[in-house]
Amino acid sequence: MIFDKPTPIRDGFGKALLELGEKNPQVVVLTADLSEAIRVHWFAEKFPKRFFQMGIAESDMVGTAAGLAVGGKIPFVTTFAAFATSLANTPVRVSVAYNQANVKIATSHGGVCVGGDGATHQSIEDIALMRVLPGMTIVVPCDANEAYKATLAAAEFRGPLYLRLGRIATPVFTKRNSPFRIGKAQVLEQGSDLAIIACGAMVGLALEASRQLRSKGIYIRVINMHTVKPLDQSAVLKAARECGAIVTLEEHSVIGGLGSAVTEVVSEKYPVPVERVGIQDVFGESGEPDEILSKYGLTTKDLLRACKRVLERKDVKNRA
Amino acid sequence: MIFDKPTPIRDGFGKALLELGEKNPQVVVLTADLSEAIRVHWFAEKFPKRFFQMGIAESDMVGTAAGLAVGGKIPFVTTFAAFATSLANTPVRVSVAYNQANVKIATSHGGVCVGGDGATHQSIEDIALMRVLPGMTIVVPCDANEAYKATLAAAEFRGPLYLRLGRIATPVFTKRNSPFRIGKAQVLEQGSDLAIIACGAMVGLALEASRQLRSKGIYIRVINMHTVKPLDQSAVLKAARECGAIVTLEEHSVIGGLGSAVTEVVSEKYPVPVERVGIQDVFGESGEPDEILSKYGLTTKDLLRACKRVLERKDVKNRA
Amino acid sequence: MDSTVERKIDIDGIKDLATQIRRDVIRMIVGVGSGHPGGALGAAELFALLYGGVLHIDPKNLMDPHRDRFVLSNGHICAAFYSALSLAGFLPREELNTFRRINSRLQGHPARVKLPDLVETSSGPLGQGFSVANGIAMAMKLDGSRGRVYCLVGDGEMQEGQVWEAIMTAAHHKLANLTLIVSYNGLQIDGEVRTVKNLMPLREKFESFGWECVEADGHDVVSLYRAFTELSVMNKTDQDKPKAVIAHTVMGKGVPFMENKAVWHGSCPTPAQAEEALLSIGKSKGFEDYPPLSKQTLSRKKGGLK
Amino acid sequence: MDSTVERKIDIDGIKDLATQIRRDVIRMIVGVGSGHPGGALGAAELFALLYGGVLHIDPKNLMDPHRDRFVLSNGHICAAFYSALSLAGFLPREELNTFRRINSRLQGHPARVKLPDLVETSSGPLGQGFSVANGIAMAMKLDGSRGRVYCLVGDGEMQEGQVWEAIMTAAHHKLANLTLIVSYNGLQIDGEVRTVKNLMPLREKFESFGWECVEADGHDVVSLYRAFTELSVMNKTDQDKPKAVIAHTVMGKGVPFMENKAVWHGSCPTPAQAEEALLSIGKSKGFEDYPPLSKQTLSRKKGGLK
Ligand SMILES: Cc1ncc(C[n+]2csc(CCOP(=O)(O)OP(=O)(O)O)c2C)c(N)n1
Ligand SMILES: Cc1ncc(C[n+]2csc(CCOP(=O)(O)OP(=O)(O)O)c2C)c(N)n1
Ligand SMILES: [Mg+2]
Ligand SMILES: [Mg+2]
Repeated sequence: MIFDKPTPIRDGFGKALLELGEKNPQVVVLTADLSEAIRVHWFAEKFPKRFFQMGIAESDMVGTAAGLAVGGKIPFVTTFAAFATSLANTPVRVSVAYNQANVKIATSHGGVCVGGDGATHQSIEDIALMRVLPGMTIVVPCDANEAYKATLAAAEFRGPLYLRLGRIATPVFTKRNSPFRIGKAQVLEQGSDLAIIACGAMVGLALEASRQLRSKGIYIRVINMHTVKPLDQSAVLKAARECGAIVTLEEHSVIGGLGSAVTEVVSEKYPVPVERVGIQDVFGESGEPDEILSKYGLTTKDLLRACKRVLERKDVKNRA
Repeated sequence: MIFDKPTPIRDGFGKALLELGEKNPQVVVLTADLSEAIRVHWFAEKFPKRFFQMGIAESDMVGTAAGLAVGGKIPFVTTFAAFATSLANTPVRVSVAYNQANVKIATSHGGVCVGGDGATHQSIEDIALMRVLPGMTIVVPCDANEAYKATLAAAEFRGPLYLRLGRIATPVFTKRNSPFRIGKAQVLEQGSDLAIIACGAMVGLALEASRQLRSKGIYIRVINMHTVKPLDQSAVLKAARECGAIVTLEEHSVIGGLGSAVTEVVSEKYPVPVERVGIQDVFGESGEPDEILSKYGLTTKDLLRACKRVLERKDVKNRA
Repeated sequence: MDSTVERKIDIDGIKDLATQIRRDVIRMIVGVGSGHPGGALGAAELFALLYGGVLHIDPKNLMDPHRDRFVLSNGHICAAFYSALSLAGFLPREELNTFRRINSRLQGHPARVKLPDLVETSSGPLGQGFSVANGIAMAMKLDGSRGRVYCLVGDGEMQEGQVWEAIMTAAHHKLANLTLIVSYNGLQIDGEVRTVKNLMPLREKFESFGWECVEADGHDVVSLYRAFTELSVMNKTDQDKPKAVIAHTVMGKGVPFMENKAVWHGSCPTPAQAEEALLSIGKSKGFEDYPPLSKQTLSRKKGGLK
Repeated sequence: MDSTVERKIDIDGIKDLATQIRRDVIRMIVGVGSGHPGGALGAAELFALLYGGVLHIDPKNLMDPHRDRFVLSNGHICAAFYSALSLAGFLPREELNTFRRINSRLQGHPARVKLPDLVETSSGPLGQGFSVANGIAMAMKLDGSRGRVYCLVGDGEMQEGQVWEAIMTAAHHKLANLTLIVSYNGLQIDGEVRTVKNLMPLREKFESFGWECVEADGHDVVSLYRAFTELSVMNKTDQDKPKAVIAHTVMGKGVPFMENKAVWHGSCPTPAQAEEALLSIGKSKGFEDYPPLSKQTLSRKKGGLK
């Protein structure tokens, strides 16, 4: 099951789940009145006995999933990012993370590309909320193919895992045989003037920026950091050492997410200038995805500006 | 109302609330079956009409407080840190932060000094959870005096504010006339070999480390960063420029809290080595506060080790 | 009996208002290409009655401490809310064109920061607004306000635990100045409420939580009004229960092809379907459709549309 | 009727077990200097009956798929839980000395990571365990297990919204293999439940949510057992309601100066008070107090105490 044209990232998840349904009888799926939005209706149809409709009760859903995990199942709980990570924060913390329960939390509506539903439905905090939980693994696939692989890997992986899936159709960058391993960053471009570390659908922007800068003789290292936690520190530090400047890029607040994770590591081990491109600590709003991305500073242009700023600072530092 | 011997930080809050009760008829207080633990029983006794017992229903309590704020009141909602910030995360996000409601969230049991109650009651995530919310101000007083001042300031301040209060008796560092302004860091020691940026009860450790290092001719700048958000960036950057190395210190996870906030700023504006002392991304456990602090790496010794590490890195950098 | 009601409210006027709300809802949603028509159409009479006869709110005196308050907890049906606000003089009619668009005050879910005088609290995540409504009711009691708080929730929304916390709070704190309205259409996104997660018997639940509860036909203005007033013997000392009105509604009401179909919870009709819908709804007598704005105008006005 | 019960369980043995649990609770709490005696004492008969007669769990066959499961949702009363586990052979008796101490498996609230075979889920934040119990019951149904899930909650705990979500879930998913026990002692930290936030009438609430519900005297083993068995006609197709037992308990039961006093929810008795408490409780016939360990031994064993 491999996609080649722009596809909602969540579709890769839904299809993988269907395959898991066949392969692994322990896989069960829960949803909170959002089965189609998160693409578990395919699984529900095929495996009704292993599908649990929990109604609009996300906290209870997460707790129930923890119980199913205690009972030996591999539950995937599904809803929007804000509802899983914020509304159900305590069950995720206590019954999943602290219990080290084998629960997979899969969400759509992370980020601002939600469309007209507006700020409350746009989770710009989910990665931060999950990252601060000890023992939580966080995977943010960059396209439907990677979502497909990540879902299969999640089912194999033992322990709590958060899977953030985009809603809108997204170009496909990765191939059937692109490597995917939880915790191992994927270097998509090998430049060493500057590194862009991105996750999720934003990886596309990084590739585009890289293309544009190459024509000016600037070579970007593009890193697809699909696993935000545990962070592939060696890839980050290699980038810091070899490139001397980093831009992070995510459809998430610049607080607490991938950007923070990168600044934590480099500040500790190898300080270099880092620009964080993301939502600048404000709530989102209704609009078309491209309008929102552009209003909130998540376009190639914004990224290029950040690259420019950080390169200038790298120069200052090198001259000093 | 000023304390001079070791006092639970929450007591400063409880006393200030009592004074606010007299001064400001708009101040109301809510609690979720924890009135004494968070020291609002004094207010409750004196101002029963403006005290709302909400039972064990933290989400509803926060939402109700938002409604009271819509109705022109200045509500203080009180419970343990984990219950306000994790259990009630969505009401805080939607009804308080997104609404820009004039609600003050005051908690005890932030950090690990909770005593025997163990991991679920020790919030090592609360600052991270609050920091990622746009428009949330976060104040972490270092002693009962500062808690007292911070509480009075919180009532004057318009907008959502999170006040994190310690549970156990804590030495008093600040004086009646020590300056306190939300958002303005307080420099307690003026050294420039290294800066320790601390918040809450940990400030005491920073002072102790400074004392010990001074005898070795190393002069520490000790910054009491009582306001974690908005961060006093100029104090941080001044420290980065003048000291060249920073240690952050907090009774909180090293992810997402004060430590992350500092690495974000310096990585963006003036990269220097930063060591983050805090809970190393693990859950806490039962025990006496000092046992826990020592097991989880929050002693003067741990702090001194971090200072040593970061000073070595500063040297390497300076030699390079 | 009907005649008593007629003396108090303009039944035909309210029905007519409901018709216009339905028209607006369809036009707003098809105009932007997304939204939640089903629940909004089903709440047309509710909004018409609230903003056309029940709520004491004056667009010219929005700070009156004795005004009534309205909280929309099931925020996704806000198309009907915005329409009612515009028809009642709280919002310019043309502004409905901006619904769910970038830079608009009319967010896809009501946002207090965008409309601080009209939206008591932001909603969207279900189960949030009701607690806020309680808090407002408490503040009003403290201040001796004669106003009343009305809060609307969906039936699916009642599956949220926080709703039950709020139910306990309202009863415990004797919020007799609060009316909770449940739009009971029996449907939610994934299908029938009783299949997704059964709520029945709902009235017994309210009663066992110490509420007064009546049921009404949510599309019959008289039945609804009676339900409201039967209960609004408010602020009497002998009467300190909060009041719940279970309004039996039909998702998609007024548009036959949408009626009772969960898929219309959140789907946008095609332009042809919208036309058919408007035909079924018919025209109102006392109101006009809001004028369309050209994309250019919108873009000039708001600076955001392409 | 009593005789029928007597044929099934050893009533005197269970009462005796309850006595020993009470002794343990007092000694554990005074030993470490903190903890929650009130609720724990009040649940002594419940734990005695569960671990001394009702639960089919065998310390030697902890992975039996048909075993019963127990979930303590009101984790703060875990002193009684740990005591029962040790008395039933699941834990060394001496280990009770480590309660709430650094490096212990006996955390202040039950921690699954510390005792994965005995603690089905970590609890502490109220309202969490019940949902997990539902999930376990669902997994057991999927696997065709003949076991039953018992979940204990406090009355104050029932103010949490998530409890009501879980109540709906258990009814909707027909978890007839689940028994919820409410320790109804009428008290919580800040005082009486009815003053803090009223829950009454609780039985009517359960019934309106589609549960079977019986009440019992939580200190009368026969009454309790009958409540359990009246309901345990489980896994029959004609019977798909989950079962609630409202166990009327007394906070601090067995220690007169603690009885019905909210302050004993979470206060530690002084050594003199503890002695008085142990005198009131009396000695058990079939059990012995767990042996004290010297601080040194504890420290050697666990490597943490100073
Ligand atoms: C906490 C939360 N969970 C899920 C959703 C997604 N959602 C929006 S509306 C809806 C169904 C609501 O059902 P109901 O209240 O009956 O409204 P109706 O469909 O009848 O308009 C859901 C699940 C949400 N907005 N908030
Ligand atoms: C979510 C949450 N809020 C608050 C607390 C603090 N707390 C612990 S026990 C308790 C009272 C519980 O009352 P009840 O369930 O009746 O237990 P009892 O006091 O009878 O043992 C409270 C408020 C908590 N543990 N979890
Ligand atoms: Mg509905
Ligand atoms: Mg109780």
